[in-house]
Amino acid sequence: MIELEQVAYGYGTGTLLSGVTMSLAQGSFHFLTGPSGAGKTTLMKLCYGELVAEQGKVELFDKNVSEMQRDDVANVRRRIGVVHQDCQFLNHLSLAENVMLPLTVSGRSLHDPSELQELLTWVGLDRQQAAKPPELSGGERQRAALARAVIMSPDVILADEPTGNVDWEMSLRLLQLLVELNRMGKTVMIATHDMNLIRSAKSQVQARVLRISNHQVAVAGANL
Amino acid sequence: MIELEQVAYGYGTGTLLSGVTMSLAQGSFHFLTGPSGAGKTTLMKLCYGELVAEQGKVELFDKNVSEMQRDDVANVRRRIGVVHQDCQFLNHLSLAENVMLPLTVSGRSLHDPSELQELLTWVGLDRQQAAKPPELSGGERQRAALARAVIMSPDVILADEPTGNVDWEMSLRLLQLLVELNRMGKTVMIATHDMNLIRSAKSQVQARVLRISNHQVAVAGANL
Amino acid sequence: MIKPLSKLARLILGDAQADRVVPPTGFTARLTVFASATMAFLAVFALALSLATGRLADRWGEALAKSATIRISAPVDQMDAQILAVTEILATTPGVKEARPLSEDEQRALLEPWFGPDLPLDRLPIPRLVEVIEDDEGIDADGLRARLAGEAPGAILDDHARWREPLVKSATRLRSLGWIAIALITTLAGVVITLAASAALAANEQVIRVLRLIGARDSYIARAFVRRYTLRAFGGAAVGTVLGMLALFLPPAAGPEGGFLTGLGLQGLEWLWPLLIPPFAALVAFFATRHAALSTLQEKR
Amino acid sequence: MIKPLSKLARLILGDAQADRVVPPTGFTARLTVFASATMAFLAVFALALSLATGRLADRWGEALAKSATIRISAPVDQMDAQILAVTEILATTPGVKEARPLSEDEQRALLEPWFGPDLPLDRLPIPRLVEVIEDDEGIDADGLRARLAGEAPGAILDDHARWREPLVKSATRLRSLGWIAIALITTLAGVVITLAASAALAANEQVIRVLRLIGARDSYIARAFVRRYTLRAFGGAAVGTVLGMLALFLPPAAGPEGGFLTGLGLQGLEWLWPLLIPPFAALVAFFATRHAALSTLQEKR
Ligand SMILES: Nc1ncnc2c1ncn2[C@@H]1O[C@H](COP(=O)(O)OP(=O)(O)OP(=O)(O)O)[C@@H](O)[C@H]1O
Ligand SMILES: Nc1ncnc2c1ncn2[C@@H]1O[C@H](COP(=O)(O)OP(=O)(O)OP(=O)(O)O)[C@@H](O)[C@H]1O
Ligand SMILES: [Mg+2]
Ligand SMILES: [Mg+2]
Repeated sequence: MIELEQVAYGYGTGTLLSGVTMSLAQGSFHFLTGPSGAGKTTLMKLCYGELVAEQGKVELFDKNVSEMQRDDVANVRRRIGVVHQDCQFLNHLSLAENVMLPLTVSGRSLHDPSELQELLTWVGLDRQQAAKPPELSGGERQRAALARAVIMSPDVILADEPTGNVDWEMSLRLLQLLVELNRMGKTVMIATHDMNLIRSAKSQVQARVLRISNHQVAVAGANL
Repeated sequence: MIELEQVAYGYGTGTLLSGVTMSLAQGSFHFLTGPSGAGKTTLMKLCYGELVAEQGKVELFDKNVSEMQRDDVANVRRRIGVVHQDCQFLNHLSLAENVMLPLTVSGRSLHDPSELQELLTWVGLDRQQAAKPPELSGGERQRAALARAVIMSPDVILADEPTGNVDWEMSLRLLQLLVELNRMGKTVMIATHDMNLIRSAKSQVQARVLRISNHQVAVAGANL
Repeated sequence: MIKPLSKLARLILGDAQADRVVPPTGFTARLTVFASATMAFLAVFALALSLATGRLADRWGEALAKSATIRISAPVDQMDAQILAVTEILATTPGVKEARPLSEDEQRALLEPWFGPDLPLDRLPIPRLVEVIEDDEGIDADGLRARLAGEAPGAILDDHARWREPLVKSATRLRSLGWIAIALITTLAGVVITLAASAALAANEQVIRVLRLIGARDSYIARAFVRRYTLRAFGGAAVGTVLGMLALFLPPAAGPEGGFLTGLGLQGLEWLWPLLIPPFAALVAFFATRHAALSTLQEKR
Repeated sequence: MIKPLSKLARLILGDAQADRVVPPTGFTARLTVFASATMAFLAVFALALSLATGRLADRWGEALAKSATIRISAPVDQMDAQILAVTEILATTPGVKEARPLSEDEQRALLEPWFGPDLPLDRLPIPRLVEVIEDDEGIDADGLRARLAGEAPGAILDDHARWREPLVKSATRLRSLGWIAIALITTLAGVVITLAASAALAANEQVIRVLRLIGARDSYIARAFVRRYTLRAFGGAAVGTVLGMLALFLPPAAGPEGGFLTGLGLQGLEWLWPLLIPPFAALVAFFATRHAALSTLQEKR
C-alpha cells in the first residue's frame, strides 16, 4: 500500500532521513518509534504526501507521489486516515461535524448514521458531540482526531502519537479499535513513545516495530 | 503557596469540580492524575488564575484570586511557571526568544546569559534555538514549554502533561530537572497520565499523588 | 473569462453544503462586508457627483447653446418690415423652435445695468433684438446668416459662441471632475475588496490546510471560499449602496449648503445606476477570492 | 484625552524592546498599512478638490464682488465735470483701490452684443460708466451713495448685487461640495483605519493570550500593540499621501480634461495641508488600537 525506496528528506537544515526503505503491506500493523525529533512525524508526512521525498521514491497505492496531480493527492488521502500529532480541527464546527468532515468534503455520508454515535461512544466522546474543539480537553481532542481518521473506513491508518494525552485505560481502548480495524484488513501504523502500548499490542496482533535512529528506519528486534 | 478551599467549577454544562480543598505547600511535590476529561487542566487553570472559582476560595501567595486586580494576577503569574498542555508560543519568535519571553515581559534579564544555554542543552534543544515554534517537533515544543516555565526560577511550577510527546529517556531527564528545582525549594505540581513517571519520581522525592474522580480531588494511596 | 463567469452562476445558486466548512463569522467576515459597504457607499456618492455635475454642465451648456439672438439695425420706418421678414425667415428655418422679438421693456431691462432705467429707447436709433430658441437639432448658423444677408440685410445673427465658451469650459471641467472621482473610487474599491478578501483568506490558512489534509480537492475548497466571500462582498456592497442612497435623501443641513445637497441627488432613472455597484463588487470579490484561494492552495500539498 | 496624548509621545519615542512581541509582518500588518494608505490617498484628493473648488468659488465671487460701477447721466456739457467730481469722491472713499472712467471703446464693446458694432456712441445721450475696483475691505455702498447724491447728483452706484447672486450661489455650492467630500472621506478613513486595526488585533488574540499567561501586564501588551499599529497607520498614510500628491502632479491626460486636472492641483502653501493627514491617521489608529487592545484584554484573565 505504501512503499518507500531509498528515501531521503531534510528541512534544509541537514539530513533528517536518508536511505529509508520501508513497505507497509496491506493488513500489516506497524509501530514507529524513535527519540523525540528523530523524524517520526516527518516520515508520516511523506506517507500521506504532505512532504515530497528529496531523493528516492514514495509510492502510495502504487502511484509515485512526485508524479501525482494535486487531485490525485486528495484522492489518495481519502484512502488514508491520519491522526495528526497537533490535532487539526476546524474550530467553528462541532466535534461531530469535525469527525464527519472527511465524508463531507468527499461528498459522501455514512451508510448508517448510528455508526457515528457508536464510534464516538467508543472513544468516550458521546457527551461532547456538540462541543467546539477549543472546549475539549487535550485527551478529548486526541480521541476526536482518531475518530476522524477512521470514520471513512480508510485502507491505511497513520496515527501520530494518538495516546500521548490519554490515560492508560483509554489508550488500550483506542489501541483495541485500531487492532480491530487491522483485523478487518486495514493497514495500521502508529508512531508512539509508549513502550507499554507496543507491548500490549504485540500480545494482540502481529505488530512490527520500526525505529528511527541515525537517519535510518530499522526493524527493532524483540528487545524493545 | 496555593490554597483551594471548597472550590467548585463547571463550564456551564454541569459541575466539573466541586468541594475541592487542596493545598500546595512551599517545597512540596505533587502529581495530579485522573482520566482524560476529569478536569486536571481546569484545576491547573484555577491555580494560576486563568479561571475563577464559582464557589469557594482560591488563594495564591495568600491573596484571594477573586479579589485580585488584573495587574496582581500578572504579578502572581511571574512567580508561577506553567507548562500548558497545548504549548502556547509566539510563532514569529525563535525558540530561544520564546523561552526568554517571561523575562522580557517583566523587563528583566538573566543574571548569567549562559543559563539559557545550559537550560536548553538540558532539555536537548540547543541546536534548535533559532527555529520558530512551527518548525519544531511535538516533543521539542513540549520541552521548550518546560524551559519557558522554569527560566525565571518561579516559586511554583505547574506542568500540565509535560512528557506526553517525549520518549522515556527524555521524560526522566525532564523529571530530573523538576526534582532538582523542587530540592531547591520550589513547589511543583505535574499533571500526567504516565504512571511510570510517577513511580520513578517517588523513588527520588517525597511526592504526593492527587487524583481527580467524581468531581473531587483526593490523595491517592500507595497503590497507584 | 467565460468559464469563471458560468461558474459564478453555479456558485450563487448551489453547493451550500460546502458552505459550512468556511468560518461563518469573525473579523474576516466583518472586514470583507465592511470594506465592500464602505466602497459602495463612496461609489454612490461618486456616481451622484458625476451625474449631478453632468447635469449642471448640461444646463449651463444648453442655456446658451440653444439660444441665439438676431440684431436688426434699420431706419425706424423700415424696422417693422425687417422684423417681419426675419420672423418669416425663422419660421421656415429648420432647427428653430421659437422666435420672438423682444419687447421694449425687455430690451430696456437688458440695458439697464449700463444705462440706468431711464433710457429713452423709443427716441434712440438702436437695433431691435429677436430672440431665437433652438430645438434639439439646433440651427445651421452659416446657412441662416446667408439667408438673412439676402432677405433682411439689416439683420445680424449672434449665436453667442463667444459668450458660451467660458461656461462650456467650466461645465466640461465639472463633468470631468465627476468622471475622475468615479474612476478613482472604482479602482480603489476593487483594490480594497481584493485586499480584504485576500486578507480574510490568509486568516483562514489553517482551515484550508485542514481541508486539504483530509482529502478535499482544490476545486471544493476554492468554491466554498469563493461562494462565501462573493456573497459577503455582494451583501456588504448592497448595504453600502442603500446607505449611500439614503444619505442622498438626507434632509439638507441648514444654510446655503442645503441647496447643494439637493443638487447632488439622483433624478429619475439615474436611481438605477447605483444598482450596478453590488454586482460589480461581487464580481471583483469573485475573481479576487478565486485567485487568492488558488494561490494559497498552491503552497500546500 | 490628555493622558493618552502624552502617552502617544512616549510611545513614538521609546519602548522598542516590547515591539518584538507583536508579529512584524503578515496580512494584518499589510491590511493596516494599506487601509491607511488608501484612505490617505483619497483624502489628498478630497483636500485638493475642496481647495480647488474653494479657489474657483473665490475667483468667481471676487470677480464681481470686488467691483462696482458708477453710472453718470448728465447733459453732454456737464458730463466731464461730473466725471471729475465722481473721481474725486472716489479718491477719498475708503475701500476703493482704483477708479477709472470707461473709454468709449470699452463702452462700445459692452454694448456690442445688443446693438452691434456700429453704435454711434458719441451722438447718443447715454450715461458714462466709471469702473470701481474695491480693495480687500470693500466700500461702504450706502455711504458712497449718500455722498454721490450730494456732490454728483447724476451719478448712480451699481454694486452688481443682482448680477453677483447666481454666481456666488454656484460658487458656494462648489465649495460645499468640497467640504462634503472631505468630511465624508475623513469619517470613512477613521472608520476604516479603526476597523483594520481592530481586525488586525483580533487576529492577534492568541499572541495577547500567551503574553497575558506568562505574566505581562495589560499596559505592556496594549503599549506594544498600540505603538506598532500607530506607526503602521502613520507609515501607510504617509505613503498614501505622497502617492496622492504625486498623482496631482501627473501629466494631464490629453483632451479638455487636462485643463481640469491642472486646476485640481494644490498651490503654494496649500501643499502643506496634506501633511496633516498622516498624523491624523496615526491619532485615529492610536485610539482605535488602544480601545481594541484593552477590550480584547478584558476578555482574558
Ligand atoms: N517545518 C520544519 N522546518 C524545519 N525543521 C523542521 C520542521 N519540522 C520538523 N523539523 C525538524 O525536524 C526534526 C524532526 O521533526 P519530527 O516532527 O519529524 O520529529 P518527531 O520524530 O515526530 O519528534 P516528536 O516525537 O517530538 O514528535 C526536528 O528536529 C524538527 O525540529
Ligand atoms: N472552555 C471550555 N468550555 C466548555 N467545556 C470545557 C472547556 N474546557 C474544558 N471543558 C470540558 O471540561 C472537561 C475537563 O477538561 P480538562 O481540560 O480540565 O480535562 P483534563 O483532565 O485536563 O483532560 P485531559 O487529560 O484530556 O487533558 C472536559 O470534558 C472538557 O470537555
Ligand atoms: Mg512527531
Ligand atoms: Mg488536560
